[in-house]
Amino acid sequence: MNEIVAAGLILLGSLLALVAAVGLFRLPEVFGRMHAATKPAVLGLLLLLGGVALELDEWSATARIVLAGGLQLFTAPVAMHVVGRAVGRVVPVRHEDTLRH
Amino acid sequence: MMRRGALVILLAGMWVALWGDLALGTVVAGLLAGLLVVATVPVPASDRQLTIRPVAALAFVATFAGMLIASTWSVVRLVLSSRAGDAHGVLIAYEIAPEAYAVRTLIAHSVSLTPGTLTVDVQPDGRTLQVHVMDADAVPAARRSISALESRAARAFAPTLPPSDRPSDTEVA
Amino acid sequence: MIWFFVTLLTAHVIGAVLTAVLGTRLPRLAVAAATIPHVVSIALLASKAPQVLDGERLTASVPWAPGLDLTLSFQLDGLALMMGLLVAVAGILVVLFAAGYTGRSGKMGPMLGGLVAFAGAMQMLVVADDLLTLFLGWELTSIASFGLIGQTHHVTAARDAARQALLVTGTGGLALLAGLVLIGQATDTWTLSALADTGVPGGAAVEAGVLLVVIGAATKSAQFPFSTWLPGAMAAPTPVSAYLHSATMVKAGVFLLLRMSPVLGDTQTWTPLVVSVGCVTLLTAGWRALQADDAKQLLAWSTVSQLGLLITAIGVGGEEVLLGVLALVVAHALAKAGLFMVVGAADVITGTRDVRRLTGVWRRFPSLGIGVVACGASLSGIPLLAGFVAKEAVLEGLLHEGTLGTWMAVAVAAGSALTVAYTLRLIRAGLGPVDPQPSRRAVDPVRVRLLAWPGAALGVLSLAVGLAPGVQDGVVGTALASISEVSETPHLYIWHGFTVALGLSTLAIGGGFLVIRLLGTGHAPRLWPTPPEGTFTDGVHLLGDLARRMSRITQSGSLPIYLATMLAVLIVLPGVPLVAAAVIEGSVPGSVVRPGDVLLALAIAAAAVVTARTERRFAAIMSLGAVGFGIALVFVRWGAPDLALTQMVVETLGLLLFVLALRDLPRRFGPDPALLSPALRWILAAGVGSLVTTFTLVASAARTATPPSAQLAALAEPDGGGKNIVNVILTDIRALDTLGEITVLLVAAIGIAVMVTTGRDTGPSLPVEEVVDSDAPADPTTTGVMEETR
Amino acid sequence: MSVELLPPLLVVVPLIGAAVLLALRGHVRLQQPVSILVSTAQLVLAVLLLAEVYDGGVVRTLVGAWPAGIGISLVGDPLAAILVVVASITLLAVLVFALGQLDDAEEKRYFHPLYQILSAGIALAFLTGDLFNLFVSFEITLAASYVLLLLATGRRIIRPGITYVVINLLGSTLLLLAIAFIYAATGTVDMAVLSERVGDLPPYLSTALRLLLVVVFGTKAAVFPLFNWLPDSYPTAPTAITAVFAGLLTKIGVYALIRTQAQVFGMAGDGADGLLLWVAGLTMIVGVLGALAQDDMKRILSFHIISQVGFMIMGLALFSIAGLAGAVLYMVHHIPTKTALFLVVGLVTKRHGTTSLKKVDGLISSAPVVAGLFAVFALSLSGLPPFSGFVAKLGLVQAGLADGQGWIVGASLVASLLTMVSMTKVWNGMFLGAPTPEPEPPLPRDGLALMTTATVGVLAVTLAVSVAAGPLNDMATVAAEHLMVPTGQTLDGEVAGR
Amino acid sequence: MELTPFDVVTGVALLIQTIAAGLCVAKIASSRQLATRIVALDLLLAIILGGVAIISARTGVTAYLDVLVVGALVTFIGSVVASRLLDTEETA
Amino acid sequence: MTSPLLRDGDRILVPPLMLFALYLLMAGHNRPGGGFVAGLTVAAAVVLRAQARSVDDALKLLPAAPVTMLAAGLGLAGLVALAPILGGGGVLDQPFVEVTLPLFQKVKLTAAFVFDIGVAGLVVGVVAAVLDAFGDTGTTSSPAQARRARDGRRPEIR
Amino acid sequence: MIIEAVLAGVLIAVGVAQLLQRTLTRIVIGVALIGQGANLVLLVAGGPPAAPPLVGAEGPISDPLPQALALTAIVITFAMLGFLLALAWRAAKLTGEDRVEDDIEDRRVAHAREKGSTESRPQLPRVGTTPKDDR
Ligand code: NA
Ligand code: NA
Repeated sequence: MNEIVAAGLILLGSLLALVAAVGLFRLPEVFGRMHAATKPAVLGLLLLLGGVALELDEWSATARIVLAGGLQLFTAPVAMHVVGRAVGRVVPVRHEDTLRH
Repeated sequence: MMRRGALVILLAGMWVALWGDLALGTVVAGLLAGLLVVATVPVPASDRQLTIRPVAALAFVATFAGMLIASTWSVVRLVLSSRAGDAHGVLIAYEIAPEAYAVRTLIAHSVSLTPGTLTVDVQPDGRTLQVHVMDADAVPAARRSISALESRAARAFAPTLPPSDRPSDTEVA
Repeated sequence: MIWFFVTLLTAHVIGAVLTAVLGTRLPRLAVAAATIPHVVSIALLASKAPQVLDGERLTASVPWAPGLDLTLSFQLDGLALMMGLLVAVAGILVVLFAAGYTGRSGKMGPMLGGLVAFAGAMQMLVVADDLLTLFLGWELTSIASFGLIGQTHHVTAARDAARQALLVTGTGGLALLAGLVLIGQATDTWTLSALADTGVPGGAAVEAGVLLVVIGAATKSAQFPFSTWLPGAMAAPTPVSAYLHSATMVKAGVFLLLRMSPVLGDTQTWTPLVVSVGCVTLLTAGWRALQADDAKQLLAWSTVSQLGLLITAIGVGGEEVLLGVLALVVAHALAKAGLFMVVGAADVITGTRDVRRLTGVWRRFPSLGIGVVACGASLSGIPLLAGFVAKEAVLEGLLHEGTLGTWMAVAVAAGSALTVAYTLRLIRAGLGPVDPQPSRRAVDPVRVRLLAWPGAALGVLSLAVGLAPGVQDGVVGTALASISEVSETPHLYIWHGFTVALGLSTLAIGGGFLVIRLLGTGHAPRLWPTPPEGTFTDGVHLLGDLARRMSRITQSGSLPIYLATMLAVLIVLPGVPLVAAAVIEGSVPGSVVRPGDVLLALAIAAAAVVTARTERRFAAIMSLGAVGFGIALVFVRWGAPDLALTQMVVETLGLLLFVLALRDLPRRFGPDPALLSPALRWILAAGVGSLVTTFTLVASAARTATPPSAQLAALAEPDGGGKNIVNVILTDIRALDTLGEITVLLVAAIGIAVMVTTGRDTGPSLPVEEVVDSDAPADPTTTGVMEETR
Repeated sequence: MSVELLPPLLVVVPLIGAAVLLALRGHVRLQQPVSILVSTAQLVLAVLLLAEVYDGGVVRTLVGAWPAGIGISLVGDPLAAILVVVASITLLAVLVFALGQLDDAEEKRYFHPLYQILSAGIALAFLTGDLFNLFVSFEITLAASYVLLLLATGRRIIRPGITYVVINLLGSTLLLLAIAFIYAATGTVDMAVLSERVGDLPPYLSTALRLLLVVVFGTKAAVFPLFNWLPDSYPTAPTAITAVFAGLLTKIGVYALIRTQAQVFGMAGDGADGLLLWVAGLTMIVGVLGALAQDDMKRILSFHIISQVGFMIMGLALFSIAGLAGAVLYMVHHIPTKTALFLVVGLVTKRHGTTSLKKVDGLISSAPVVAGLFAVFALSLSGLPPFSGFVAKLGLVQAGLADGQGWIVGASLVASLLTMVSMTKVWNGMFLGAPTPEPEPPLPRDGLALMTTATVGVLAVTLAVSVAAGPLNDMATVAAEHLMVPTGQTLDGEVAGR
Repeated sequence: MELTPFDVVTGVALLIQTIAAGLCVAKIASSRQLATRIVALDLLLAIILGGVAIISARTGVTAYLDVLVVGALVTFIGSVVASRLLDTEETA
Repeated sequence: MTSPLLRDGDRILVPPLMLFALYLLMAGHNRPGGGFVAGLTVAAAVVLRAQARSVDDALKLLPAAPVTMLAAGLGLAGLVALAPILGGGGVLDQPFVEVTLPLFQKVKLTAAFVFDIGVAGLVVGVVAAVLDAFGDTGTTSSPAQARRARDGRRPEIR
Repeated sequence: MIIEAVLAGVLIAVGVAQLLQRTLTRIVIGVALIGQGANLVLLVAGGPPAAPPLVGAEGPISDPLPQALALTAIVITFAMLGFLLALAWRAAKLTGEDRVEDDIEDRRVAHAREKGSTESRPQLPRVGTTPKDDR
């Protein structure tokens, strides 16, 4: 049972990674691609790690997997932000009209 | 002081997780390691202090998890749909409410992992997020969603009292 | 006995240093210091003369590098005694002459010092009893002569001449070395005296050795076809010419052949080779002497010709001939040294050496006249002089040596006719009426005396020896005994009676007068095309051109070409044979091919290809990062977590480095002005790539021994104290590697820091040395200029 | 002290010295004595090692006391010991020279640590008995030399530096590949074990491995046709650095060639000797012809290095005891002599700021001591008696003729002749003639005395090599005898896995 | 060697990951925008980490999890460093 | 000015990175890790701080100037190599002792660990030296270059 | 194993192709790729893949020695690459581009002609100096 769930999670995580990669091509803007590279990618990796943790079924392994997942959860948005910030600074984006408080 | 203590404990927890061994020796070693790191690694000061309210925190985590799944689903749909090629978003500015200032980073992160929005930058004032919204027509919805996250985060972690006579809460970030 | 030789040689070393040091500041002392070694030589030789004349051979040796058959062995036998005395006596006279020649011009120190050093080298050569000791002395004379010929180093011609001389004699020296080693190895005997007793076996090695030894001798004695360096060397100051180019250095070749004649005389190559070299030289150089107007050139060619005569005779060999040869060596040394000095004196006094313009010189300065007439007569073989006695003995001997000897006697007579002719040219103008316009040079009479009397003395000596040839009998006879079987007590005669030899001599003298009659005052016509002046310089320059042409190919200065060469060698050398063998008999390790691995490899390969194909700099860099992280995954797949860890961190920091270093460069690669076409590059790339793959597979399949991994696993914990075997290897088993590795890191870090922070952008601000010629255009764009001039 | 400590100490002591010197980087005055002390210590250790093995012994250190074949072994055999001694002497002399030559530049403070690291790398290269460790030692020497080469960075030095780095980097990577192939085939990187296992390999594979190493080490040694990087990079370094490069770095390549070809792979009758003989001949001739084409003293001398490497390869290619001994003796002669010639270059540079034959004349009048030094070293390098070069050349000539390889002897003699010709080019072009006035304003002369002293010191060494040719040749012969035996057989059968 | 269903499924997952990685490489190669390339690289590194995790699960070797933690840390730094380049980029 | 969010990331991540480095260093002898990777992890923290704030801030994470770290790292490794000689051993013997401490049971104290500390220190020094040299912002000069501009002399490497 | 061997070959081939160009960045990438390929070969040299070489691992372990060697090699290659990059940086600072030009002295010598006396005199437009007479 454990193994089936684990396999499913891993497969699902991989598929999400694939979608993220496809998103790089399908989405026309760098910001859109950043959406793809964060949300499905992070969730995909988390699912995948969950599956792996289930399969390994070991405290020390789970602890390290949690650590890795947490790091990914924390760092992925920061990384995208850093990229996005740099792009935003140098690329003229039409956003004045939507910029409201 | 308390803040440093919390950091030591967090690091000790991480230490134990890394060794994967809950033996006393490991815990003690973890505390020592945490102390060592805290004592030797300069951590720049912050003007934002956090507290933890367990129930509200759980609520925030639940909301966040739900939003992460929803956002993933929306991206998957978008990528696989025929509209993908027309997905031109807009940048909006979002000013963080004063009481949520302390949880700015958490909000910024969460925004990036929730549907249709992505934090691009923080304005130099430190209080205004620049957010990319995927669907140009859904800006008001996005604002509402950010606002919801903001209030949940603030309820979970932000000190509600004015900064001057704030009690020494558990300080993390 | 060793102290005899040590004293003999060190006297020269000390004398040379002392002379050079005293030099100009204390000229008198310098002259004394330069004379003393010769006096010491004479005294030493005289002290041992009785024993040597009694037929004793005094030897001594010091081991140097026995493993290389290198021993310093010396001997004092008749030949050594004779040559040694010749070197020393001529040395004294030359030193005195040189003192007059240089005056107080400041060149005295180096020149006299050089002469003494040279004399030392010559003495070493003369007393050598070991093939390699002989070579040692031989090469030392070459070096010393290089210094002496280049003496007037402000004159380009002198520098070039010195270089030519060294080139030619150096070639000969190396040939000699090879020849001597061949002979030594063939016989396993390295001492001359022992070789003279044992002789040499036949065989190609020894015959080749003979050829090489004769080449050596021919270069030193300026024999055909190596003659031209000697006339070139006349750029040297006259005292040097008088010493080196008459009495000593050029005689070294003759000496070598004399020394080797008992050893090599019976080989097949010896006689034909030596005789033909000598004979051709005798006649051609005689004619060249007749073409010369410069008195020194005339004397130089004369020397070449006379040495040819000697060598011809040595080639024919035989007791009587060799006796004549030895006497002629002495006679020629006296006469030729005298002539050089006289001509040099005339040069100093009148400022010219043109034989046509020396009008009345000999008459104006009778002491010069005595010298030139007496020495010239001796050289020409006019009766009553030393030269006549010697030449008669040679002719007499040759006529007793069968057909070859007879023919060679005729050749010698012909050569002598030429000698008479050019000597007459040298003497004639000077004996004419004194130039009504006195020389503008005012020469110090003391200096004139110093200049003139050594030549005159040599002339008188030539006459004395000629009148009483018996005085040489002892020395020359003993010398003969040391190189030849002696059947009866050798004796030199002033009068052999009316013999064929005398007839030939008479014919020669008459012929000489006839030739000069026909020529008038002019010089002889060119009978065969001779290389113009400076041919040898051209030769050196030709070599330079060859070198430059070769450098242009090998030294393109282009990194891509160097790399391509290296890779091409890699493909050809280990690659081609390996791939061929692998195709024929090699095997490939069997292993499971899993689709995941294939896909992963494809992805990595694709990323690699992107690095090469993209025009965007940072796309290339990021693809490189992708390759690296992909390989980290391969490491995980392969069971190497430590490697994967390291790879990931290193890749990240590598990315950092790339970004830091290249962030200011243009985003796109510009056009690459590659020297190598893309096709060529990819062919090389494919070659190297397939080589690596094949090599990996073939080597893996060939594994015969088990690696020590099992032992490592067993030892890691008990002996290394760790469970992570890789880490135990890194920190313990192969900690030395790790120590080296961190050292490399440290150096690289310092290098990067120095490169980035302390480099000078605007050229050196410190007195750093100039690396290459700063005439070279620093700006690469100016290479276009060079293209145009090509 | 146990003799087994000597080989590792020869490496570790300079490394610690480098660490100390680096820590002292702000105190240049303090660095100098420390650096001298470290180099002297290395020399003393080297001499102690040689004293132990000169008559045929071997000091073999199993580093970390791990069994042979498992850990790294350092092997102080006669060849290694001789070379380490010669290298240490040379390094010490150049260090003294450099003390005089270095100016007060900021870079100066990094010279000493890097120099000691270079020393450690050189010692390790000579001593290691492990192929991968040899790779590491190469990298140490190369890295240190890269940085030393570029310490005095100027506009024009970058390009040659790149050539040097890239070529050597490719060479190193090829060495790494070779080691990987060797490990794949034999499961060992220990030279001793390897020498016993190559025989089990299919012949084509062992030949291919051998040739791969020829290419790798041939590049380091700068043999034909892999030499062209050398004259483009060496002359650009500060003279003291070039002197070490010239004397020692290529010799490491030669050493590695000798070690692997003679001892590890041995005479296999696979034609490698014939190939190497051709390589030797072409290297000698092409190198010296290259020198003839140049008109800068430093470049002429750089091309000579190539030619002289050819002589050493000739000794190796003869694959006889006499030949190998000749090669060893030639190295012993070449290292100090070549270094010394570059020191002379430094002396000229100190006076005139250039080494172009066209710009400097008449040194014999203006600097007779320099002229005398040059004359002796040049004659020695040209193989003229009575200097060390003659003895070294004689050994090779003897060996070649004894083997019946007349043509290579002929080539070597032609090469010496051309060496002499090119030396006379320097002599005529730079030392003779009317003296060139020194530049205005005159270059600072401080340190010149120290530099001259160091050069005279090396002169004494080269003269000693000549005088002691007998014992040295005996030592070289002992070393050669060792080389003719596969490493594994000299180890008392204590090889792992046997 | 017998294949369990888990092996098959995770094998398929690895294949999918590899394809996704290939797409990222393709994007790095084809994109004209530096920012997109950085995004693609970041995603690629996440995918590789996923691959490491899957291999760990398939082999049962927990040692690879350390690689995972280190990877999560350094890949972030890689993206941050790469985005430094954007500071000087002139055009999109 | 750098991003506030990145600065927050730096503040949050650097202490765990350091702890993780410590873990890698100590676990390395028995698990994947070791001094090299530990050093690189510290270096990663240094890089992060340099990116988030400034190189000068980043260098404050280190106990000493980069080049001093280099010297200390090599010196420590070298001394560990030589230390066994004092006990009559050989160079790089890398001995270890197993001691039983309260709380920790058996603990192996290995020379290899000290050696690894040297390695780690040196690796940190390498990355720090490079960062110091190149600086942290686009085309402007590095801290070292800035020092040169300020002091009007060639800067020394820290 | 075959896959990795082929991959190593491909990496090295692509590296070589870039090494032979003049653009320094390409050369650096080439060197890096060749290094990656070499490390891969080193890994393959240890034999087929197996469990990580940790004491107590189940089943056969992979050969730890090549791993240790590869690790050392990775670090060394990284160090050298870093240095090469610093060179590239410097070259770019000096010349504004990252090209490897030909050696100037080689070209000068190659185009010089032997003329006059002992020394070779290039027939180059000589800037700043007039040919000095020989004496
Ligand atoms: Na000159
Ligand atoms: Na140990």
